[in-house]
Amino acid sequence: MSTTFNKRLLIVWLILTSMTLAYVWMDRAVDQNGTLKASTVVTVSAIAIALIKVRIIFREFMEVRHAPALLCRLTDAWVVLIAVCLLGSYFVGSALSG
Amino acid sequence: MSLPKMKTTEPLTAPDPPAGSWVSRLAWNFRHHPKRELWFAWWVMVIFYQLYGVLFFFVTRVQPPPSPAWDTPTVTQWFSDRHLGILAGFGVVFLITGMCAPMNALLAYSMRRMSVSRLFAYSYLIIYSLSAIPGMLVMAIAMTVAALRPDRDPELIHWLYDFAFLSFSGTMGVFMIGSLVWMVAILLDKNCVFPKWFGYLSLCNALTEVVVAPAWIFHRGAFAWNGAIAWWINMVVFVTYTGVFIVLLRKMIQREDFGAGPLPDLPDKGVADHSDAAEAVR
Amino acid sequence: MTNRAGSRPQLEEKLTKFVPGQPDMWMFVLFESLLFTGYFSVYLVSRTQNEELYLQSQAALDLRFGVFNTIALLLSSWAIARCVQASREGAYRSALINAFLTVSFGVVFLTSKVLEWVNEIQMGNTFTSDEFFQHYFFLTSIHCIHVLIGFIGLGVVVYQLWSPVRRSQQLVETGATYWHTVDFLWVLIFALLYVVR
Amino acid sequence: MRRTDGELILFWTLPALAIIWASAFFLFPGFLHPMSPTMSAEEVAGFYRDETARIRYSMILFNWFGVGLIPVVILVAMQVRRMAHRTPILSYSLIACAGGPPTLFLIANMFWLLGSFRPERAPELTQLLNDLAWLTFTILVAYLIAQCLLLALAIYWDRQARPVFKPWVAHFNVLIAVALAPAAFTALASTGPLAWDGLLSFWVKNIAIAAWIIVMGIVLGQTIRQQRAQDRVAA
Repeated sequence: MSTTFNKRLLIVWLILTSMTLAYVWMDRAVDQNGTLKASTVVTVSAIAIALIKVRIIFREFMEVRHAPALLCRLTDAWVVLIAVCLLGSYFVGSALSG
Repeated sequence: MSLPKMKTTEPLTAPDPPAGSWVSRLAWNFRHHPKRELWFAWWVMVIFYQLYGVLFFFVTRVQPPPSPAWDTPTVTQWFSDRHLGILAGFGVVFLITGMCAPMNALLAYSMRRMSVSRLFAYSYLIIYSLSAIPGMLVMAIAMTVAALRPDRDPELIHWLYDFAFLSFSGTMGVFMIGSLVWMVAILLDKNCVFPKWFGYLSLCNALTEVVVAPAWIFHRGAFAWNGAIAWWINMVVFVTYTGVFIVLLRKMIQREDFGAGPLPDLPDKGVADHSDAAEAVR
Repeated sequence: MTNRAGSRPQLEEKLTKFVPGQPDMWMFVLFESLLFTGYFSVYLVSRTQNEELYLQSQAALDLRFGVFNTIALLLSSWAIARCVQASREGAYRSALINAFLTVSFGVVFLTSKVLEWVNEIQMGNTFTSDEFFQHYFFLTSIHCIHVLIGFIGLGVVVYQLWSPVRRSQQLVETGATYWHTVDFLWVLIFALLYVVR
Repeated sequence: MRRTDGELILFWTLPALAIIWASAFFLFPGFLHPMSPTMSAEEVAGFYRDETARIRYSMILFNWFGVGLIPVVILVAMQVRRMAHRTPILSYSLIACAGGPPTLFLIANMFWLLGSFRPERAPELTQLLNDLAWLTFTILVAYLIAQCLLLALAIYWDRQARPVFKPWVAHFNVLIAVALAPAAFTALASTGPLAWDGLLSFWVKNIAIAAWIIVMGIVLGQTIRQQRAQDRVAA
């Protein structure tokens, strides 16, 4: 029992780490000669990847998987809420600055 | 408005409350209600926070705070716009400051009712009694002196303006340590006076006092004394925290049995809660 | 503190749904993440108002520090998750080792964080330099305070696991939940400070 | 039985304190006649230049003994503890009030001393320090009002055969609270009774404080004596 569980945790950790490493590639994807460039694609995908990681941490590490449905839904709602706030402030802010 | 809430608690020893008019019931509650001291302190707290909001936001109009980046003429203009409001409003503030005392006494009492050392109640009482001076009175004094003489050297008025807002926003330690004392008491308590989540909420409140510290450094932006982070978000947390503890203290008074053991649950709660309490006792 | 989860029979625990740790801690997790969402939103809005400045200053950050820190915290999160499972199965020795591993990875994170700060300050980027670094130092240091509080939480976990007379599974899970919160907040901070363009 | 000798010693500091306070009060040149808020910056600066010595020595005296009233208020709080209440809330409230007036008074005291430290500084600055001192001194009623009202409430709620304080003490405290209240609004007027040199904000307020100290001193003395007598009988 315990080994299967721990293997699952290891896989989760590997997924989270590889998602972190994806940032390394993404980081310089739009930059030109070391000058950083603004990019909506990078911003949105960075936030999206971070939120997917957060949800994985919720489900697996924090054991929401085994929790009552209420907590599952609440944490999912929270991820959506954070997504709405972050993307909303990014897009509204961009629209405001023209 | 006060009576339905007062009536819901069951008298422990006193004669039955009269069924008469509003006034006679209030008089009965004042004379005989077994929890009159607790309800008195609770109502003082509620009224104090109401007045506090009204005085700071509507009468004196010094909150939400103006910008620390203003130049001297704008500041003097700001004061002359609010001349009478500041003088009268802070007069009322001076009159009602003492309402903090029963409020802090009630908060200290909540710690006394817990299964923790008296240390917590007394520490909290002293810390929060102290906090009213840098957190409120110094601001009121500085504002009043600034509004007192519109013909004073504008530079001095500007200094008083900084003094007022920085003492108000930048007084952090008393509230932070006070919240942490309360938090530790709640987390250690076995009498279930407050739910544990309120202890964690106290930690959130304590952390907002960390967040306000940059107000001493910045003149503009999110971290200035009127900034989105140092003021607006903190204010939301503070209002939530205050609202929550007012409700929880009310529940505590309703559940109070003047014993030393765990506070009983409210009688009208469901079976599930009773089994929960039984489990907690076990 | 009640010992509910600890006294529950093992079998039942596997079958029924349960909230890990004190439900009260989950209130904290949700409230605190909401608070941080507020900080992040302010950061993102100010960022869009002055994009060039933020991009320029962001170039002074070293992504390697960020990645290393994230992986260190993910490792510590992994270790505390293993600790919770081990302690649930009664393998307290293994649980303790994993708790100490968590603390060590936390210390690694903290050390690397301080080194990064020193590095930035030596390059002349301080709290008062510009708006980007205001947010950078603010978010990283308020997170750091959470890490430090987390050490107190981990101390409680170790204290619980240490002696057979304590071992409240609920408190171990509560501490773990807090530590994971520190972890996922950092995941967000990392993405927002280092990667966002 | 708890020893009450210490309480008696603390109680007898009160007359000594009253004498020191009265002499400091008369020594300070700004109290008789009280300085008017209408004085110009030059007049205020001139006052601090001419009267430097008396301001300094009287305020040093106040600085030494300003907190002397705290033990007396705590004595009152201890008596409240003996009352027939279910909770210690009211004695906690009195303890919470005890530190307030001396702290505010010390702040005012420091502004006066600062003003006299360099009387040759710009008159505008001396006037500012003087304003801060007078305002803080006048509004220290903030805590005293609450203290009197809370004590009155505690006495009204002390329902037992032999109450700790007699009911008239409660009425007296309410009266003092009413007398102190107008001083909170002193900033609204620079002349007339509300001004900080006026009838209400200066004379009524300070006489009320003096009356409170004298009357409560006598009442406390009697109560402590009765308590000791009871304890002796009980022992």
